[in-house]
Amino acid sequence: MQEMMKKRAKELLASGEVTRVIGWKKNEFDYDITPAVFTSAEEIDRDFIYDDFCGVNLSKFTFQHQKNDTKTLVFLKPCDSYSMTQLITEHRVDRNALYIIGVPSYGKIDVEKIKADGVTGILSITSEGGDVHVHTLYGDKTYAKYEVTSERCLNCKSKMHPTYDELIGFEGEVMETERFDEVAKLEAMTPEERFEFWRGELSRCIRCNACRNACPACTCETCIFDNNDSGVAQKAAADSFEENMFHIIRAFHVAGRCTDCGECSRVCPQHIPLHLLNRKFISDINKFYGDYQAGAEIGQRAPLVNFTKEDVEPDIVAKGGKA
Amino acid sequence: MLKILRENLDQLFALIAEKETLYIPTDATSGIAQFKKWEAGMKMSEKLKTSRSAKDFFFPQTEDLVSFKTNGRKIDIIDPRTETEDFVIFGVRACDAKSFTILDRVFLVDPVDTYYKNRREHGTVVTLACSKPAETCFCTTFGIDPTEPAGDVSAWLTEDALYIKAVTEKGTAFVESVKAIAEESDETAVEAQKAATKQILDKLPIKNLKTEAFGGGKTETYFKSEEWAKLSEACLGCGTCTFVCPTCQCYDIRDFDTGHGIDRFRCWDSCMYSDFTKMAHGNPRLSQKERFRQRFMHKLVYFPENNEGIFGCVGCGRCVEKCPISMNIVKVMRTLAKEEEGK
Amino acid sequence: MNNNLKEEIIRTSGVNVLKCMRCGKCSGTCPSYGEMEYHPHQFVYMVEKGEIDKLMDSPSIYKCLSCFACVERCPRGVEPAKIVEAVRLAATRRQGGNHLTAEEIPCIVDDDTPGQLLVSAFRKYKK
Amino acid sequence: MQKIGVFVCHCGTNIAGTVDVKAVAEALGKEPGVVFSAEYPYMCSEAGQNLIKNAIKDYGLTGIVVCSCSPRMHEATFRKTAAAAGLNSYMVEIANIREQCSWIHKDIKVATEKAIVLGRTAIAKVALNTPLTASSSPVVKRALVIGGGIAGIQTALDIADAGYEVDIVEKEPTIGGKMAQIDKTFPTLDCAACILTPKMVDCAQNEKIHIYSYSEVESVKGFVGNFTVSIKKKARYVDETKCTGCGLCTEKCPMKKTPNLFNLGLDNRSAIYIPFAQAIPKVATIDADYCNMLKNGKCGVCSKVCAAGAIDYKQKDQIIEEKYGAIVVATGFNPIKLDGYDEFAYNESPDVVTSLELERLMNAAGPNGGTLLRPSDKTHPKTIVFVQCVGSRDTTDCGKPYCSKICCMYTAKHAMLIRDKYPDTEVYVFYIDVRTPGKNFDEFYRRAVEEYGVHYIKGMVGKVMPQPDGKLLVRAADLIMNEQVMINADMVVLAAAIEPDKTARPLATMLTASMDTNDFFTEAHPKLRPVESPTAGIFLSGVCQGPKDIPETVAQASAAAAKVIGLLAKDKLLSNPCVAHSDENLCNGCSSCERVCPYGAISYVDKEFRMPDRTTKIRRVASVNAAVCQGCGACTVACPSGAMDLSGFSNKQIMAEVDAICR
Amino acid sequence: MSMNEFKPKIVAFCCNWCSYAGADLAGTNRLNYPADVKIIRVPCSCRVNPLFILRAFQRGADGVILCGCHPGDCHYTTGNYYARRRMTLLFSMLDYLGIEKERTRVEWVSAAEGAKFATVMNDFVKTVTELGENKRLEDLRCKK
Repeated sequence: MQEMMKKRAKELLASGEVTRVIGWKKNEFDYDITPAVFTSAEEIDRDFIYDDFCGVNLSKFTFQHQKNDTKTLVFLKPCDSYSMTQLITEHRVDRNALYIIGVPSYGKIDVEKIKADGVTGILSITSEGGDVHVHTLYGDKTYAKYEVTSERCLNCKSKMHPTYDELIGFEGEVMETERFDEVAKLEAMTPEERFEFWRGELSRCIRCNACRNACPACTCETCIFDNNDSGVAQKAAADSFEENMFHIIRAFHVAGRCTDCGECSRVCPQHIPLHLLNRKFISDINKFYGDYQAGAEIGQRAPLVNFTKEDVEPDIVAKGGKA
Repeated sequence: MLKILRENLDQLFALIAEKETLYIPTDATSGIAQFKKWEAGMKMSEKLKTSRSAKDFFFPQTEDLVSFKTNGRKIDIIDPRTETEDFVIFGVRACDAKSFTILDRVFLVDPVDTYYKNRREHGTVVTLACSKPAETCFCTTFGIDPTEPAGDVSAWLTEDALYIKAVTEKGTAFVESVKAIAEESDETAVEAQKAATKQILDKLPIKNLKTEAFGGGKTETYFKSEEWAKLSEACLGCGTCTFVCPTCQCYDIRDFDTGHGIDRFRCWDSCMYSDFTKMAHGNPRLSQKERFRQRFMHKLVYFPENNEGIFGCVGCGRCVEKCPISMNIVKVMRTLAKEEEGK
Repeated sequence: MNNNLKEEIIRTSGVNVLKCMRCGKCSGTCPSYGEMEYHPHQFVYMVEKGEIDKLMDSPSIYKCLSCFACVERCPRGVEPAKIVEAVRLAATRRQGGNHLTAEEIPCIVDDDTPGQLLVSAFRKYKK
Repeated sequence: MQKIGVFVCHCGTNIAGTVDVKAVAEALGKEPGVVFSAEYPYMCSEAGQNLIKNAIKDYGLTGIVVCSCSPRMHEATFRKTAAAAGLNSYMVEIANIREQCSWIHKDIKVATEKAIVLGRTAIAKVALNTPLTASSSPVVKRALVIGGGIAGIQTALDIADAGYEVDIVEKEPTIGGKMAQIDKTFPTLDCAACILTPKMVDCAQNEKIHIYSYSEVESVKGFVGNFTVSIKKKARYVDETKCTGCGLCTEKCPMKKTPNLFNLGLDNRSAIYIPFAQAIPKVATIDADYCNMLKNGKCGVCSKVCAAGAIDYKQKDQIIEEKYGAIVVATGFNPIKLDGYDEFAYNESPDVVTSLELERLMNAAGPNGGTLLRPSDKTHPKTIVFVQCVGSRDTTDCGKPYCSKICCMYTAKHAMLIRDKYPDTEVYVFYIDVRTPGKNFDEFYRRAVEEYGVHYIKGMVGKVMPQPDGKLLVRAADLIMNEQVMINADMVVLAAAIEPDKTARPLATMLTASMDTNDFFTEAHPKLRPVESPTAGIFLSGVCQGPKDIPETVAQASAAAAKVIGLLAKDKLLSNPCVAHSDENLCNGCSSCERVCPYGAISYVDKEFRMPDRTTKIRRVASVNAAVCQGCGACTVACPSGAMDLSGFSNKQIMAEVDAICR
Repeated sequence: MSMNEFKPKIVAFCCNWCSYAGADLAGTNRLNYPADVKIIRVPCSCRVNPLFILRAFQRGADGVILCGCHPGDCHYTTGNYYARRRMTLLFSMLDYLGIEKERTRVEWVSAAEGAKFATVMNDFVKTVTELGENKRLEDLRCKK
């Protein structure tokens, strides 16, 4: 796969069809991957990588590095492709300036899961078939891949690429998932339990803004939380209220636009399950207004800028979600 | 050196907590360690380090500086400062312990930051030697010996016992206070652990990172480097690296309107944020590249220039682990040093 | 009025009988109309009223050819033939025992035949 | 810092009876920013207003708060007071301490406390008010009516009658629309042409009315009071100014096999044609698809016979740009295509016709000169079956979910006319419901049944089967007899559902007027503003807004005209200054605001921005047309970046109010 | 503070065209409801940003109610439909975070429904009073 991608990237660069390539770059450790812009075959040969650790969603990176006077090749996993489609819908990227190659993703490894298992001193990780071998200073360990696959990949919503110019590998399908199970579990708790749960999680927030800055839906020119003129700007959560406020509004602003790519949870240094907030909105939208997948198609009308006359009333919440 | 059996750790904690507030690293729900106020039954984390550094104890993320209260058209000024209670932080690693001395150089020099000083004076730091360093560790690069941590009291945890040794005066008092449940011991077990750890340190992947290329006087060398653009390319501009960093010390002062008046507080700032050093006229750092450069130039050049060659990094590896796009000081140092070498 | 049975018919057929506006196009189009005691539009109405037993006992439901003309022409998408099928199914269940096992079907069916047509036909002719 | 004045009204005892007004004035006087505070028995009285005016002048007030009755009562009064004293009228806030305080609370202490809170909330808001000026825009005293059917004609006549210029744009060569094709009208049975053609002539003769026939709207720019519309005059290859409408060309034209669209293709006409005798404008048009001269360059007969020299084969489409103050949409309807209904054999047998086709078959100017003959063999039909609700109230893909409203009545009319003229003809009407609300409507229907012996059968036709002998076997249900009936008919008439004209959808996009899922234009309010589109300056007339019959259409047409006249009568439009505005530096151009705007007030422009790193970047940003925005604020919440805000109800103002209440 | 003395702070956002007029009508008809309710006039229910609701809780409100025209009767035709979706999702999220769902409410009150306005407010104040002080979404700094 990686070799085919490199080959195509070099071909397209050589033909002049594109002048830049956006992909993943390898680093110090097997598991740390950086998104990068490549402009030459040498760079691609040296640094380009596509493996089970390339979890970074390139759509946000592409958004930040877009250039409209030249064409850029960007490799997108299914998740990234949904995010990109949403960005195109919102006129945040110029589709014409992109040459999109869809690449499959067979589930990305979450190194935090390995570390959470007490493994440290990792010198290398190799993924072979269904096994993941971890070589460390303190001994070796092998995991079945599913054990260390990231939560978002285990609950993959789709292996399709809503937007692409060409595909490498076969096009996948929309998947049946159990991604709302965690949400349902929380919904089944008492309000007191939920309050305790979220307080426990959100109180760890250090307001580093990684969730926001990594999110492909958060592309505001200036975020209201950074805008001193908005009246709600915060730089640090000086009170537990502000922790709640930031996360509620962050999720609300991407409600109906969030494609559930899971970057927010991936980047959180404090391991706050932020995707459970976004998924709550997705689950509610599906339940109240019919199934909707953001980024499934260019030009979709997001549920929060839409309505039907028969929409459920807000008191559905007081009635416990039952109309 | 005192020895306290592992099974007596709870007893030790209880003993400390009787007199002072005690903080220990403990595991949070989703698999990260954090310092928490000790309560009966709380277990110490087995993890190498907490995901946030220990700087919070002396330099918390937010801190009220002064309040203004309005009463009709009258404004009262309220100073919220009170004498801090004594507290103990237990289980600080060598890197974080070193970071306090770096922060001291910022906050305790004239003009002294009384808020910081107040906390620093009342805190007792009990460090804990490392025995299982992670692949992201590179404290040795900055001359730190993780087997011989500083602080007020140094401690070593072996299979069966905790060994403690006072380092400072404050530490002596602390050791004295826990003598009841300890026994005198020689250093054999500790030495054995140190030797074993040192062997591992030799195998760490980043052990060969060198600081020679950096230090005061190198501003001209690196400021205009071509490499910054590429290094900062993927930077999201989030504050993760700065907020998990034990030595980052920038803060912003803000006002909060409570409805009854104003709370003036300070909170950590991050040089990665687009509004960092934004002033009335605008922002002298125009792009992420410049902000990114600031962070590393500060740690590697400006700080040592003003502080007798001491670097603003302790090699704890948190930024290496936490950066969402895997960019960190290690890569910056390697890239710049290589470029310099190549010239 | 048999509400349980009504629920069952509505559930198995998946038909919303309340969509019917009583135009009678189903009956106007039904080729078996003359042989029926109750007619397609009445099927729908009887389900709405919960008069399932009456319907189930009537030979009319076996007169339906499952030609789906009523489904095709209904302006409201009510699908009366599916109701008939559901009532037949309920009748079969009530009698107990299936008259054809699933394994027997593949060898006697050619690939192009719609499955539901066969199943309906079997139910009809086993009478 | 604002200098705020507070004025507490006693309203006699209405307020002072339960609120300690002195205490309120005193407490509010201590609020930050307040430099003057007073109470007075009747603030709205002349003396009270003078008190305010003097305080504004004496204390140099920059904002005032009046604690009094509901702003719905006297906000306008106090705004004028402020303006009279030289203070911007939007620097006034009202604290409603009567309806929402003194009148609902009995305890003086409680009511006084609440009044103070309401007062300080208003102070907090007014401190953030900014002077606003209603922008005014001139009104072009000319209206455009799109569609020249009875709706458009009536609207145009009424507007012209009030003395304003009106242009009618009609896509066909003549105005008249569907009504011109109809034979008789219910429930009076007078001939449609007899009542329509005089109105058409009025249009043609009215100096204020200009008809662009054979023309279409190409683009619309601008906003209420000031639209710029491009109209495409399609080439008709005849100079309208020269043609006398003598009709000699149509007689001499050799291409006689051109389908006569006016008769719905039931007969033929020549390639150069005048749609019907009373056409307005009465000028010929060449059908380019059939004219041999235009297709092959051979012929030229019409040019030779035309004494006026009006024929111009080289004519091109012409674009005319015109300015209007108001636009009326009267695009009308068409019967739906019946391709999806195989069961009625419409495409199989010529003797299965739609009701509109029947109108032509029965019309004296129709293909058979008014004698009802079967299209297939030109014999008198002896049995005719009418089928109601063909495609109406049909939730499948080929139909329409709504009731077409007019079919019940015109079918009764057809049945009655046939029975009257040909008493030996049996007429069956298959219906689901007969809907006859309307003056003299039910009586009309009963006459068809009782006097004319039309057979009304409750039930629907399931299938129409053409027989080898030319008959049509109709199978239907008779739900009341509970039997299936078979009728051997000579003709079947289908009451096809009506749908908005296909040109309506693109037009709606040009006008940024909203439409429902069925492509009917949406009215600004279903009850209170039924002839206006939510987009200011766009009005609705006739079936484009929903199915309706002629009297209703005419009524709505006149109503729309009244609204237009009301608008054109103004010299300039003062717009509400409390409208949305977008901060371009914050705008992402994501279109969220545009999607929730009910008025189409938001558009996007690409703008060049100087970035912090001194590069420039072109970004798509929203821009609000203040003349069109009505100030609802939907966009302000849809906007994730907070770029959109609403003057008069800004985010900061509302948050300040929240803060003041919760303090 | 004992429960009997607890006076909740209630912020009511009312749309100018229906609900604010409904509140006026309640006043005109002298229909009593607790003084704890303070009304903020907004042009339309769709003007109410979730931020305002959170802000109210931050500043010490114990309940927030949003009143607008009945669906289908919006002065701006569609505003309350958007408000309905926004509030449904926001309330659901607050509930998900364990914040008492009884503290937030949306009611459709027409200009003619003065009696309904008073009934709704009486009921809402009662519900919030029973819940007691807002603790889960408070900002301690604002309570000093």
